[in-house]
Amino acid sequence: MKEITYREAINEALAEEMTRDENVILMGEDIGLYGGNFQVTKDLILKFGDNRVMDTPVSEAVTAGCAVGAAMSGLRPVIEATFSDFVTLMMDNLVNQAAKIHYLSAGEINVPMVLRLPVGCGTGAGAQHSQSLEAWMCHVPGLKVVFPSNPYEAKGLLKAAIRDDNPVIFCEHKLLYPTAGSVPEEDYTIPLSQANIVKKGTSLTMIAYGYSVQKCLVAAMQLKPKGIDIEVIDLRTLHPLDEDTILESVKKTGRVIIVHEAVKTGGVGAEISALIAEKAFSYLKAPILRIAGMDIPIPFNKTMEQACVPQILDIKKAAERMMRR
Amino acid sequence: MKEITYREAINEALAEEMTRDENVILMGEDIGLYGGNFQVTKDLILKFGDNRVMDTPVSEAVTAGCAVGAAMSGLRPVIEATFSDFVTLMMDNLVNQAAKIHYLSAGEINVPMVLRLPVGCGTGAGAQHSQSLEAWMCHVPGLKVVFPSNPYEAKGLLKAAIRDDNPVIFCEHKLLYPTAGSVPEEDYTIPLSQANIVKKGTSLTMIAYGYSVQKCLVAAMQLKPKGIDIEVIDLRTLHPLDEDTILESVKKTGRVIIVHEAVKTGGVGAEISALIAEKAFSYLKAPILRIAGMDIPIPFNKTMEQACVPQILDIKKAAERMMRR
Amino acid sequence: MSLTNEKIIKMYTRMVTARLLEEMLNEMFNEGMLHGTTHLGIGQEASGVAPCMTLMEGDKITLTHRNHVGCVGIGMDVKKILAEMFGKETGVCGGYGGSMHMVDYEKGNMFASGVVGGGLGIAVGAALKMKYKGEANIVICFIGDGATNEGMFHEALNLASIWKLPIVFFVENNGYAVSMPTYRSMNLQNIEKRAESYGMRSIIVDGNNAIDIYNMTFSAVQSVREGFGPMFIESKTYRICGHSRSDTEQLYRNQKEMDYYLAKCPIKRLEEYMLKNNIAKSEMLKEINTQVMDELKQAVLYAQNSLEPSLENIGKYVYAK
Amino acid sequence: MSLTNEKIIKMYTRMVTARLLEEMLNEMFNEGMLHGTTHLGIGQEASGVAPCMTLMEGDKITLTHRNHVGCVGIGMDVKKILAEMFGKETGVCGGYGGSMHMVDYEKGNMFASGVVGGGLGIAVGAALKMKYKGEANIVICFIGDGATNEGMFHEALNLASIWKLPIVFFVENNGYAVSMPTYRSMNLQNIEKRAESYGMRSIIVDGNNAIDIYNMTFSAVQSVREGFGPMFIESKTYRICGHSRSDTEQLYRNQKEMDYYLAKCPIKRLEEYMLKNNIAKSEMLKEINTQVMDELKQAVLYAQNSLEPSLENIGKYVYAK
Ligand SMILES: Cc1ncc(C[n+]2csc(CCOP(=O)(O)OP(=O)(O)O)c2C)c(N)n1
Ligand SMILES: Cc1ncc(C[n+]2csc(CCOP(=O)(O)OP(=O)(O)O)c2C)c(N)n1
Ligand SMILES: [Mg+2]
Ligand SMILES: [Mg+2]
Repeated sequence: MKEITYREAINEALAEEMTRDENVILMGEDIGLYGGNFQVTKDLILKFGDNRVMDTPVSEAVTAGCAVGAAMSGLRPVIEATFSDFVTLMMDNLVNQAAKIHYLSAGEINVPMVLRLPVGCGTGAGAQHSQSLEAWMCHVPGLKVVFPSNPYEAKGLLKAAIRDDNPVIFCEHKLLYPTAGSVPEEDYTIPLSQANIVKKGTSLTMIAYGYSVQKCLVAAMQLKPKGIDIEVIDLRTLHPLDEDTILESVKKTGRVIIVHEAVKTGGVGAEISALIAEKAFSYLKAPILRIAGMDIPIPFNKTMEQACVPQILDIKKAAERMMRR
Repeated sequence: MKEITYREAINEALAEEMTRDENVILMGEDIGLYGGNFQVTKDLILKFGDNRVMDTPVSEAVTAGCAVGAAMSGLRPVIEATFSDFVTLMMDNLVNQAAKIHYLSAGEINVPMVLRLPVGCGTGAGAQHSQSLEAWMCHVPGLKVVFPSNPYEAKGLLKAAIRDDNPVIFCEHKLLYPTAGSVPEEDYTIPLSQANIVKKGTSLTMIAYGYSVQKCLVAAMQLKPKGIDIEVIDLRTLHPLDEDTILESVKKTGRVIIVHEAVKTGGVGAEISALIAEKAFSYLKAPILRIAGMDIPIPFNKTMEQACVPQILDIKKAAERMMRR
Repeated sequence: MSLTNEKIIKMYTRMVTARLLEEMLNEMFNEGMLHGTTHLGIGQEASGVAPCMTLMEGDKITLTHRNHVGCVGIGMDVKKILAEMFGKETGVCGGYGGSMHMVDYEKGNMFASGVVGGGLGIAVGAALKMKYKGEANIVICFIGDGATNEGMFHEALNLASIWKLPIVFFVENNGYAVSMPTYRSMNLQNIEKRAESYGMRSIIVDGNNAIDIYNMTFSAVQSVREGFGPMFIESKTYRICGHSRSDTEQLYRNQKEMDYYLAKCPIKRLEEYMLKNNIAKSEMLKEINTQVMDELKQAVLYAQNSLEPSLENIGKYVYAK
Repeated sequence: MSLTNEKIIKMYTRMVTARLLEEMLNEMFNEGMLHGTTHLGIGQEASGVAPCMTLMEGDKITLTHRNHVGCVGIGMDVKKILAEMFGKETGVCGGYGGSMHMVDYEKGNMFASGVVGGGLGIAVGAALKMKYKGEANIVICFIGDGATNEGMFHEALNLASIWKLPIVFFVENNGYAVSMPTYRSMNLQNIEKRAESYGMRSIIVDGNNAIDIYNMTFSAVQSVREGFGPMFIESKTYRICGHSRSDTEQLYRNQKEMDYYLAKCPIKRLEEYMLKNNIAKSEMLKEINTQVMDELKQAVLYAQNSLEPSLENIGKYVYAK
């Protein structure tokens, strides 16, 4: 094992997959010499050359479209959007092309591509550079959506995503990039659509993904002395969901809090809540809570920016309130 | 009162609002002489001229963007996408511009525009021309989303949408266009964010919108003789939701089935279910069910196309099952 | 690969196949035999077929909502095309796709996208793979005049140009995007002009003259194949039929214009050329027409007798395993 | 509205204000006094200010992520700009927007979009309203070289052209889109060429020469105002500072190139012009610099002393009432 950052973990996953399979290529804005907007692809152009690490013009739509066509032809393109907010410019190619071509060709054609999206707020970048839009993608059959919560997860999940034969949206939280964690020396992957119980517990189930997992873990640790024993599930893959792990945990604890940074209304938490309300209803001891982003654009002002997404204190309070019921 | 079709009701709403307010203009592909892809804007160009009914090139992105700019400047543009599937090409202008400008200008600038979207399957138009993508828009603070279920609703809601000072996504189900209903002779509007109980009932609450409301009503009528007395709620506005009407009904009946044609995972039904599971949990007598579109692209084959969205029989079966519990 | 008589006859046969197929589809729609909608390419047979005749094994094309002519042009099986129109399991998309999404990867048709401009990125990506792998193949990306007003057009041509990809953008300018005449949708005499924005070479061809299209596309394809970077071809043609099934009134154009183009029918013109240059006698042409008609009738029977896809498989192809 | 001495002095003052403001911002970021990120326009003061000087009451501009120079150019209050940088209630966006979204409708700045190309549609829509209402106003849409590779650029220019809208697309070609040099992002000598794709008139200006920019933009604006349809201006300039706060290494360019452009500093050049043509004496220029600096220091104090927006209002402006 070694300690590396989330950013490095992603960089390593890319490098190792590119070494393993010459069909893996990278495309995106400033991913070459510049190293990527968040320095995730640093030095890869030196290792693999500019025919495998390709700077694109500011043309998100065709970058996505080109990835679709290359993937249909047998390559395994991994593309980067500079901010997940610009997925708005790629939607047609993702939703109407990438997600549907396997189906429309009755299984003949695969579209093995990965779109890497830096997600989330906390950097003061304002309303157009801070959104968490992953819920849209989870509403699109044919797409897979992955969101790792730490370096180990990031590396293993990205490798699995690259090897997957479907279009995968790979979300990365910007605030996680500099955070470090242990990662094995040897090659490993983490299967998609398999959630992870990061902390066992009996009092209530917290379901989260990405950066929120870290916050839930801290909250859980801080609540332990108070006799609240929280089970924390890291979803890892948001679509298609690992229903079994979720439902089993809920059946055990009977209490659920779902946590994410994305806007509450219509977020991934809604789907998870609905899933539970349909399939584990009789096990529930309390209302299902969602602690999620406020229904507002992300404000620039720092205090407001922090206030509009769940912080550890919000999560703790919600858990305590729920246990008091 | 008079009998007109959903298509005519929308046409009348447009004509009346254009007569009332010269700031109302229309833009879209083939909306002029051609009368619109679904003939909704028929003859409006003859009445109002081509400076108010403007054919656009096949350029969805700038059509949306142009509407944003015109709306910021004081016009009230109503634009049409030929199929809601092409909203994929407008997402940036809707989400990153239209929805955020009022907020980013601290309330100084309004964006009073309407985007009309023909939604849904049943016409054999295939996977890229049959989707129901309204859930995406409900995940965007700053946008409003409306989906009328009959001619009366269509006319009153569209007029309200045009008079609203926010960007409104106005969904129209293609299969409703030729269906007729009673509409008052005189001017009227239906307030946004106000749901409508179309049928009172005590056994269970069905929550639906658009074409699905019609299906629920038939199901409810057919189940009445069996002693199942269904309350049918037409959401009308999907975002922001009328929480009160939903919660009150659920508190009364204790049973909920949510019906929509959009893909189940991450659909509007998830949000409604989550809302109820959080705020009316203790009133529930049964799991919250969602009867929704299958998690697949819409297939061309007619039998499959019908099978992949809820039909009256599916709704009835679900209600009967729920009542047997 | 010059234009041998044999090839001309093959091209002619495919153009006739496309025409008769589409006339048949039109009738079947009118009789309510088919579900959904369709966009016919009647009048555009030279534009759709001739470029395909210049291709070799491993080359690819991408098509649009108006794709039947191209499907026939690239040599797809009419039985499977018709079966797809009927939504049958034996169709090219197994019944999942329908008229707008005909695909046959092996035959070279990567995908037909019903989103205007939807094929542009795909075509660029396919060309990228060919260049990356050092293959001698090329892509022809078919689009309409209307599609050249989409943002994707701009981005795709620019990317293809700066990356020097082996791709030909073949624009079938048929005068209209639904009801919008090309001259109203852009402030330009020739769409070809747009290639200059990308530093891309371009030519204009008479889109109703199969021989010319073949020859000019052939040399364009050759130069692209040799690595000189992408090319742009504007093929000036005309849509004889309505835009789609629902385009009945056609108030946006007049009979005079239609008559003018009816007289320029690409099939008639190719027949005249073949007769004049002794490539075929009129009996042979008749024979071809008869044979094609027989084949199509067989194909309709095949389609009708094919099975519906099994409902059980409705979700089978959402994800690759 | 010819270029009077008074106007030149005003233009100079604004250019100096922009420069000193941005140098100050840069320092404050380095000292950790400011949250978020920013994109400075140091070196582009002529390009950003001169076009604004040609405008009259009711005209509008749209800006980009790199908008401070334009904000000063259009006459926005530096106090409110700085307050916005500090996220304060008194900021132009009430603290909701930040560096990338400066807006002041009354002053003429409709919106600054941080999405590259995000202002294009908005500008076109504003111009549509002016034409529809028969107003004598026009819009200047500022964008960068990188933005001309976005699909929106293509669609917006085409629409403006076929609708003959009163709009000037002013491209500040500063040589780079982040690390991507313009010559690598397109196969073109001059971006100006792209205007031809839309049948749009175009000119190239020396983006570091304020007088030239003013004069040429002024005549373009006049002709647009008179109803002759949109125009396109490519202003060749250079970004002296890094792309954004995080662009530190700048491996993508070399010192020689930077030195070349440093020597072409638009402010120095305007000073030389003013001195040579007796528009101002060097004492006056010094005086202006001192005054501007004072004003900016005051503005910083104002910003620092302003209140944070109230947390209660965090959701107040999501919807208009
Ligand atoms: C993105 C998108 N916008 C609108 C449509 C509706 N539509 C279908 S075909 C068409 C016209 C396309 O014109 P052109 O590219 O010239 O092709 P043609 O139909 O003439 O073959 C339009 C607007 C669509 N399918 N996709
Ligand atoms: C749609 C979109 N893509 C990518 C980015 C990230 N980004 C910010 S500025 C920039 C470069 C823009 O270049 P240009 O238009 O030349 O403007 P400049 O920065 O040179 O002023 C990029 C790629 C963005 N903000 N928006
Ligand atoms: Mg056309
Ligand atoms: Mg630039």
